[in-house]
Amino acid sequence: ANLTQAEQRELGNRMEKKQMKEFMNMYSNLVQRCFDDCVNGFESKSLTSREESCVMRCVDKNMKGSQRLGDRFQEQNAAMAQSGGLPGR
Amino acid sequence: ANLTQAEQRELGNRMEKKQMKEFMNMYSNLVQRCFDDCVNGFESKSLTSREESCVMRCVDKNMKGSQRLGDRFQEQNAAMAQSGGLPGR
Amino acid sequence: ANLTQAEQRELGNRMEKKQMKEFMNMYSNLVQRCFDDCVNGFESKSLTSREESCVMRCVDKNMKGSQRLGDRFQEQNAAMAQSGGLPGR
Amino acid sequence: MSFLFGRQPQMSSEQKIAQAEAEVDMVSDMYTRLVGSCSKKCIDTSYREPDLNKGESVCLDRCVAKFFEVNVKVSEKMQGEAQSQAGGGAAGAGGGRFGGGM
Amino acid sequence: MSFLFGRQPQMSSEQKIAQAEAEVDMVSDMYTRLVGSCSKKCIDTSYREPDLNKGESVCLDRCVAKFFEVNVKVSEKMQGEAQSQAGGGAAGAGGGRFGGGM
Amino acid sequence: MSFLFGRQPQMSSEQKIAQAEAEVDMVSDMYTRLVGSCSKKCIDTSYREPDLNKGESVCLDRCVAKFFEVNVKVSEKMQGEAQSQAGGGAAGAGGGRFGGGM
Repeated sequence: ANLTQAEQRELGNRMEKKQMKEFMNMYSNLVQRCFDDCVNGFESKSLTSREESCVMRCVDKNMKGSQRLGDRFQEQNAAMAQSGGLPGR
Repeated sequence: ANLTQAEQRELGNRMEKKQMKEFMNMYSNLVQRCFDDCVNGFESKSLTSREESCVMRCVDKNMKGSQRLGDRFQEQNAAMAQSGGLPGR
Repeated sequence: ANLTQAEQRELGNRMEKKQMKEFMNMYSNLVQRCFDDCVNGFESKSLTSREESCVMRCVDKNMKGSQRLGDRFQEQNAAMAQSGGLPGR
Repeated sequence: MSFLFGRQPQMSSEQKIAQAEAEVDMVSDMYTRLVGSCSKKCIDTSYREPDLNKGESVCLDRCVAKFFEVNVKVSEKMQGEAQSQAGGGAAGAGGGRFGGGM
Repeated sequence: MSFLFGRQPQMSSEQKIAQAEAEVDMVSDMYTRLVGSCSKKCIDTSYREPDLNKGESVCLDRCVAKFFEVNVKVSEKMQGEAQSQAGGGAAGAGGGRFGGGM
Repeated sequence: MSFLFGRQPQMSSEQKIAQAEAEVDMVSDMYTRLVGSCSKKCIDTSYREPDLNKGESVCLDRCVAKFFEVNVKVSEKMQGEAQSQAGGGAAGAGGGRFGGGM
């Protein structure tokens, strides 16, 4: 996109903030998802051991899932970039 | 809201960015919605012809739907503005 | 987090905007939630009296719910802060 | 929703712009939610045809009207409560129009 | 979640403010999600009465407690993994309090 | 999606940065949606094991491929319509890559 060095630097600064935000969003998503999927009884105010281990496996599995999805996403993106089809760049 | 010309201009600049963002959001919504509604088998890594035509009709129908909703939304908004009821403006 | 007075002031300014945004978000959430939960027939273009009273109770109940959740949230947050466990602060 | 945007007598230029911006954000947020809710309630997800059929079209129209009505009700209710908490006074029906008088 | 907000020794004024802002955003995002999840799990959507009944109230209270507990678990787990990836060291239990010490 | 980001001949520095930013936002929004949709479609929520099993892994891989394909279709369709509205001309297939060439 033909940015000058100074523009690149400014963009980099803004990206840093965004990455932080995205990481936080990913984290909150994970908390909410595992809470929603694993916690369904409210007879007590503490997690049952069953709920707790569900949460642990949920975090594990979903982190591996996001990792895998991220890898595939980048591959596809790179493949698309190679095959061209994006005029004017 | 009694903005001066300079204020109007500044607001206009910010609105431009927002419109871009909204359009992008509308676009992503459409992709996700039609993906969620039409793609449900993962026996292959390519869309089946059935899925593909579902996606096409989904895009068509939802774009017409948003168009219609947008038209009605503006009419209602205008009607409300006419009937007053908004003190202090 | 060791902010100077000037920094505190700047942070305060930004918080004001955020609070406005959050309140608006809470409001829209409430409208959408009560609409989704209470309005399910489209034989007429006006709310039926049944739908209307459902909306009213929905607003009441959910506002009380958020209030209660907010109170508990703050208590938990305070309790966690007391029990320490947050190094480097 | 005018209770959300009561105009203060003396606002700085930046504050006035920020407020106008907030009103636009509110309208656009409401519109996004309305599209989400009404599409879900009215559009058949089997997508047998690319066009809206009569039933879907009518449903969408009524859905917008009802969504506005719900907005008015919620707005009035919250305004009423804000006022009764503030000890009455300062009337203002409010109404449920989305967005400002720009 | 303190692993999210490890304080660097030398931060500019803008960085310090941005970090404080990010912490507030995190708390408010978590609160929004908690309201969404707990309302859904605990509040009966037939809305027969305008008040929370006993069951709903108790459910909401416990829901908050459990949501915090899940947050602590996830936070500890991710911190553990971040540390084992970084080759151990730099202890810090973290805990699941939402938000900073402002 | 290049129709979203057609480059104007003369852009100010701020505009160029803002556009690059918008492209990054678009990619990251799409990625977030893809994670949401594909996790929901492929991951069994009973969480009996902490690892992805074979079926889940294959499902996730294919899900990404199909999500991209849908994106390409939607992009082409909207581009086609934008062009037919603009009276033809100004070719450009576009394709569905998420994000710019940075």
